[in-house]
Amino acid sequence: MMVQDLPAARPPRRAQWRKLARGNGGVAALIALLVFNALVTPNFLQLQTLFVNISQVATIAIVAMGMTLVIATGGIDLSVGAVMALAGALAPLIFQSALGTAYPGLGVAAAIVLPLLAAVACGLFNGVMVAVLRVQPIIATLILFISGRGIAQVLTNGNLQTFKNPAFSYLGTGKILGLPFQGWLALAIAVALFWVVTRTLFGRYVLAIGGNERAAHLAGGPVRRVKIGVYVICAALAGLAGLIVVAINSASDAARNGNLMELDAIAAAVVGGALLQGGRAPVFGAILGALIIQLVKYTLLANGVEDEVALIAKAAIILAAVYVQQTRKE
Amino acid sequence: MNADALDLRRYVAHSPQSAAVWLALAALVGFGLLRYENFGSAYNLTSFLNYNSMFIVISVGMCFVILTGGIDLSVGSVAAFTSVVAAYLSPYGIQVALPGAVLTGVGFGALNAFSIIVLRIPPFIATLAAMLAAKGGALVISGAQTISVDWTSNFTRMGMESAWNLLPWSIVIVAAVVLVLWIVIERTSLGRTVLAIGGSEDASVLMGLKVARAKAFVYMLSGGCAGIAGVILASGFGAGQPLEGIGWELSAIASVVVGGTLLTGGLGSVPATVAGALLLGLVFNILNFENGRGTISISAYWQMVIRGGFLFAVILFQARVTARRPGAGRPG
Amino acid sequence: AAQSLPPLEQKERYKVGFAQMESNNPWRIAETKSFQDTAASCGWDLIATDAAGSAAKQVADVDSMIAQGIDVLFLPPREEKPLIPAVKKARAAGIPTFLVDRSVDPDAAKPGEDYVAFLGSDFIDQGRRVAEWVIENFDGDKGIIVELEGTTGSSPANDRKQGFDERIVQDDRFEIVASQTGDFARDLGRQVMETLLQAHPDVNIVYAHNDEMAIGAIQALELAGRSPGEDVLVVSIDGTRDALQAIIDGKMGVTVESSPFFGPLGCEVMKRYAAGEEIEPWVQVKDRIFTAENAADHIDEAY
Amino acid sequence: MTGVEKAFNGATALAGASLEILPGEVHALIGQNGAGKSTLIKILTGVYRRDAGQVLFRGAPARIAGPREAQEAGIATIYQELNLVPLRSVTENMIMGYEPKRLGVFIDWREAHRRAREILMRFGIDIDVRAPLGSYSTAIQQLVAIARAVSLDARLVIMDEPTSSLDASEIEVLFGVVRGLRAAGVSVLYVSHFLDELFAICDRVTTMRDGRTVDCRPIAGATKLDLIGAMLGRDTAEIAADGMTEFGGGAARQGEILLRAEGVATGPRLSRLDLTLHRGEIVGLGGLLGSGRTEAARALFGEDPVTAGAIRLKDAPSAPATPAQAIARGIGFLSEDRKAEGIVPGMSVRENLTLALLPRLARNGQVDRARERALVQRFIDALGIKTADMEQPIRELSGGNQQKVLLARWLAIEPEVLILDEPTRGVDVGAKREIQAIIRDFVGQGHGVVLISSEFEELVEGADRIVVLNEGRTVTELANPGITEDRLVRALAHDRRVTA
Ligand SMILES: Nc1ncnc2c1ncn2[C@@H]1O[C@H](COP(=O)(O)OP(=O)(O)OP(=O)(O)O)[C@@H](O)[C@H]1O
Ligand SMILES: Nc1ncnc2c1ncn2[C@@H]1O[C@H](COP(=O)(O)OP(=O)(O)OP(=O)(O)O)[C@@H](O)[C@H]1O
Ligand SMILES: [Mg+2]
Ligand SMILES: [Mg+2]
Repeated sequence: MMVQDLPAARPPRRAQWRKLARGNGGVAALIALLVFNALVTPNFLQLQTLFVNISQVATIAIVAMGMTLVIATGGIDLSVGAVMALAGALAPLIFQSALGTAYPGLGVAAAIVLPLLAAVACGLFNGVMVAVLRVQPIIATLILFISGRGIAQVLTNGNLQTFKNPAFSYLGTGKILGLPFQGWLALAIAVALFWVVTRTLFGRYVLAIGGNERAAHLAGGPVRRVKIGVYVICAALAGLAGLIVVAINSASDAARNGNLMELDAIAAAVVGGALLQGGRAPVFGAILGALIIQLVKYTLLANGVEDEVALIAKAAIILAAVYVQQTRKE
Repeated sequence: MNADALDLRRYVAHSPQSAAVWLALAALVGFGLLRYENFGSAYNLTSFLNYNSMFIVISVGMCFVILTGGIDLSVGSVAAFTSVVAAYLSPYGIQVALPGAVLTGVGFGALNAFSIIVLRIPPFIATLAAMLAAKGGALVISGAQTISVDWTSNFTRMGMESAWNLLPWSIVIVAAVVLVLWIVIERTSLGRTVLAIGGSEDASVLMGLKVARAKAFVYMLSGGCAGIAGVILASGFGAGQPLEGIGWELSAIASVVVGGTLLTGGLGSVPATVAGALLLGLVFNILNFENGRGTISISAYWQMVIRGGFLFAVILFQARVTARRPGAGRPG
Repeated sequence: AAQSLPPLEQKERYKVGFAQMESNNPWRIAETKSFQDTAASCGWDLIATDAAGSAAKQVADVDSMIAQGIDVLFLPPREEKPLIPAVKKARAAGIPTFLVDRSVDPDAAKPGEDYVAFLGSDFIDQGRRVAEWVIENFDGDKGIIVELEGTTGSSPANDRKQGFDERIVQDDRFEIVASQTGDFARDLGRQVMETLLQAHPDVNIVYAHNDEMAIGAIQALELAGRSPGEDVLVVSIDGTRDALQAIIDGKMGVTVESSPFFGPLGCEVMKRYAAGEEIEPWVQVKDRIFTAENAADHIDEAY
Repeated sequence: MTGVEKAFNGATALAGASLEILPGEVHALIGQNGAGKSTLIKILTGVYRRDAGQVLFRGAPARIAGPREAQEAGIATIYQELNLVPLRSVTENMIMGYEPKRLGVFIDWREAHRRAREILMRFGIDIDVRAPLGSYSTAIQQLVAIARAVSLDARLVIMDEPTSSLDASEIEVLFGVVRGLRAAGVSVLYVSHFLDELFAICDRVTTMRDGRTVDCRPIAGATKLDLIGAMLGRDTAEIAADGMTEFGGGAARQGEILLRAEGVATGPRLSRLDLTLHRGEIVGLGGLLGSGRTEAARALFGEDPVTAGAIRLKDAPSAPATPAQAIARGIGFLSEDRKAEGIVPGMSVRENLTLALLPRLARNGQVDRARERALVQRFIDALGIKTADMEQPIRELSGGNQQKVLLARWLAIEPEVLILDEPTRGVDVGAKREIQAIIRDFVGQGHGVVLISSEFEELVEGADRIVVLNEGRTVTELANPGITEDRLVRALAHDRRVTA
């Protein structure tokens, strides 16, 4: 026989350590940012700072996690911002409708469920374009990127919809243990997605498809369904993020809700360790990436750095974070 | 599609995706001519070409990047940045401003190339960062103002006057650039290396091709093309505009893909990219004319929906045409 | 120099172009709607385009209107300089142009020569009036100001900043501790305010370049446990319904009107021009000022 | 080259390898899968940087920083993993980097096509050189790679398993070319697992084991057993006692019909497949390159839609329409293209091994990890897969071990029918024997195997019957005992055209 001195199979803990190590670059960047802020930024070490940052980062984090799944299959989703706008536009339409005002409880429930269903429909569209019609993801999702926001504006006639609805606003302003509700929501989603990616059939197929789609298909993997699935999940999460934005503001602005979110989400996913060619789905990495992007934004704003200079600094930090990521991997 | 490009039958057989865009373009032009008076007027033609020359040149630069399997998200911001540079240089005339702005664009391209080739950062992220940096930089160097050009030098001729009273200078220059680039891709080693990299970068390295050089070239080219667009922007609109260029990268990518180029690289066409850019530009023009007919007024929101729908239709059409190719569905 | 302008014949119906610059905020949407609503009563066949925030596209839109042979052009120029070619091309095509709500660089194109007139308010003055109101009505010893700017580089942002800043420095009770862009948007206004409030907890005046950001700032203040209107004075510009409501609720101090309803004014000025009247180069709009005294009276006409 | 060392992420691939090639000799390099042959070559051509050691080329220390420099120095290489660009035309793949020019800048396509055609003619291939390379079979692609390397005017031509996807006649052509090179004073470094080939063309042979050079001798006077002994590090007598191949001997015990294809067509490349597979039997698919064997396999597996004819599985009326269905009905398919259709490179050995079995490992959508690990360990032990542990990414395994993992992937689903397309391609003698033993063992349990192999010996010895394909049609069927290589060759070649 060839080789007999096989080492006893090591527990798979090693794989988890390896995954953690990959995230190291991001962790280092985050710690550097925290230390810098603690030293420089006034009043940084306060609970309220934590509160503000968590409430602002939650939407990016939620969308970035969905994006991470899409990227893990080798795809990309540019339509997340538009989906946010669409879902966000629907919610007030629903709870402010005649039925919604007549039955407020039902109205709020419907105003959460129906927009999410609309988002799911968008994801279905993206997924079918990519998986069934084999359109390249950037282009497939560009369609909704362009027209999704338009649909939202058509629905609202372009008007800003403002409202007062404490029950609905809980999504964006509620607190649990003194921290924002949406932060807990993001955490719960992360835990759920982490479980999906590491423990389930679906997660395994996601990674296999990103790693080698042909091989996954020939091994009997449901390639189409899984691909559609990730776009649906991503869109649903984007829809949820859209609802949160609307809830915080007590206003839905279809023109601005989720504007440029796709770039932030992709940047967060990649800074968090996602590989654009697929095959890797670091869910907590996405949260880490979102935190880094959020903290950069916060740092620059709080220290009075001008917007235009802030853009340049943000560029440099994204590059640095991804570069560190890159070297750790090799 | 090399020397045989002119053999139409072969062309259609070998690149059905590209054929689709020409068909769609012809159909849309025909539709416009039949439905709207003045659509075919010289005024509309020249102003349409003048405006879209920017998108054409950017799309062709993008096409090269995409052929290597990369992407360049920075083109819009770089165009805005270089328009400011061109505006500052405009008193010295176009002979200084054009090279100056193009070199600036090439500089951004070199920066992208450095991050991608040396730092090994994925193109999507590297150029995303460059996009932010160029945008911020444009605002910084302009003091967040539009910068007036010098109307007394010959600078504005490029964007506002016609060559031989026929076609705007902008489109003439862009056409020349496109032609040269077409020859580069079809007839030079550099061009073929670009295609090979997109086909398989590993294989290209092992074949001993100058991969790094070709990759650096495409990003610098794309930056340079954005620089040309920046000059057209400054000279055609009389100002350096730090806020312009938002979303141009996506239009350019869409043009390239509608032109049948694979986003994964290795397969694509320069002229079809031009057709793609014209096609997407034409949608705006048609929508404006449709609004002018007065029968229905298409609101800005409906226009977005229609544009997305149109892109959807073109993609579906393309997918159908491509599906008929023998052996489709099998990778390779 | 009116004789050098293209004349406009008097007729039943006019083919009118309105080249809107963008539709991403309530103000612009109200403006477009105002033109559309005026069209029927004024005998316009209106061609409305939308440049989606791009000055270059706005020029191209004007071009396509010229190609379609419009009689009159109403143009809110996105930028001062880049729209000059559009103005000149319309002039060359014999189309009288009225600039709406923003103007172009007076060094390059002049009212009465290149275009008929500018209809609009004075953004610098709007900022100045807010500053004056603050100086008059602020009763503390030290005014710590956070300024929420509009879209970086846009002319209303630049002008409203200039007008306010120049006036407020003349009173040394006041200090602007932070000035950051909120992009004219409610959500960003809120986020920026949340952050700035952490860095500058002693702030007691917020000046926002438009009402949307002001509302966002009010939300941020409330989320942080402050009470806007009592310990923090919020002031801004526009006069939207939400802002008037906030004034009524005591959360906001003042908003200087910047009316988007240019349709009727446009109709009137155009009719006068067609009748051969000489039009003043700047048809200035009287911006009202809304405070606790009059907000309730005007809230129904706000958008 | 002396004392070359190389480690990947701490895992040693080379630990003191040396190699000496004389001018004008054909030098063989052999060793088991993972011995370090390809790594050594990649160090020689500058793809990898060596950790230690020295490389002299033509007497001087070689300064080879990369493949480009290697080519310029006169080293042309055909790498093991086909490294061509499938989307580009055959011509481009041949001349890339050495394009004929007009005016020094512009590629002269007419001349380029002519040149490409001419070079390929020397290999007896007459194809449309303007068509994308990817539209041709692996064999044609392999020949193009060889043609490219040979046409580069090199002093040393390196061939890493050039014959792994060639059939007998192409191999003869290749040998002719190699002899021509030798006659012209060009050295050839030849890597192959087919020991017979070495005796046909090589002058000397270097053997590697576990990253070390263990033996170097002239081929004249050596026996096959000597070489195998050196490769495996075992006593020759011991090996002789074990026998050379695991195939053959297992007398066909024909049982009920498992799979039957009647007049199956999927397109121009497969127009009529007739085949019957019984329990306990190995049916070989014979054919020359492009005869449609792979297409036949894909049709049976439900990957290509059947346009005519019928496929029956144990008398179930309908054929599987997708691979997933095929798997559910107990069919496995090992693709010939390990890289593109087999491994998921970034995933671990464990994840690769259980990919086809996943649905059965899952309960309520959740993977049962304990069961998974136990199963994987069982296969690693049973098949002797050489891997650091089951969490190692599969891309870090040598080709032969990757192949074993893929075989295990299919065995794990406990299929009744296995379709194996070139299962021992690129696999060393030791591993090949093991794989053949596994296959034999599998049919011994009453299952059936459809075996595609370009290696006649394997087909003749392994198959109970051979269905011969020609241009997409079943032309004849041979039955064992009684098949000889000679008979097979005659059956294959009776109507042979290479032109597309
Ligand atoms: N890129 C790599 N990363 C990590 N390990 C590698 C890499 N390439 C090769 N190895 C390891 O180095 C060793 C030598 O591999 P190599 O490919 O040189 O073997 P080989 O002798 O060519 O085998 P085969 O006959 O299967 O082609 C193997 O153990 C392999 O797992
Ligand atoms: N005469 C030919 N010459 C060259 N290539 C051919 C020829 N006929 C078919 N091909 C190519 O061969 C492929 C089909 O061959 P297929 O793989 O089915 O045959 P095979 O017998 O399995 O050969 P292989 O030995 O490569 O596995 C197609 O890609 C086709 O383009
Ligand atoms: Mg090898
Ligand atoms: Mg085959």
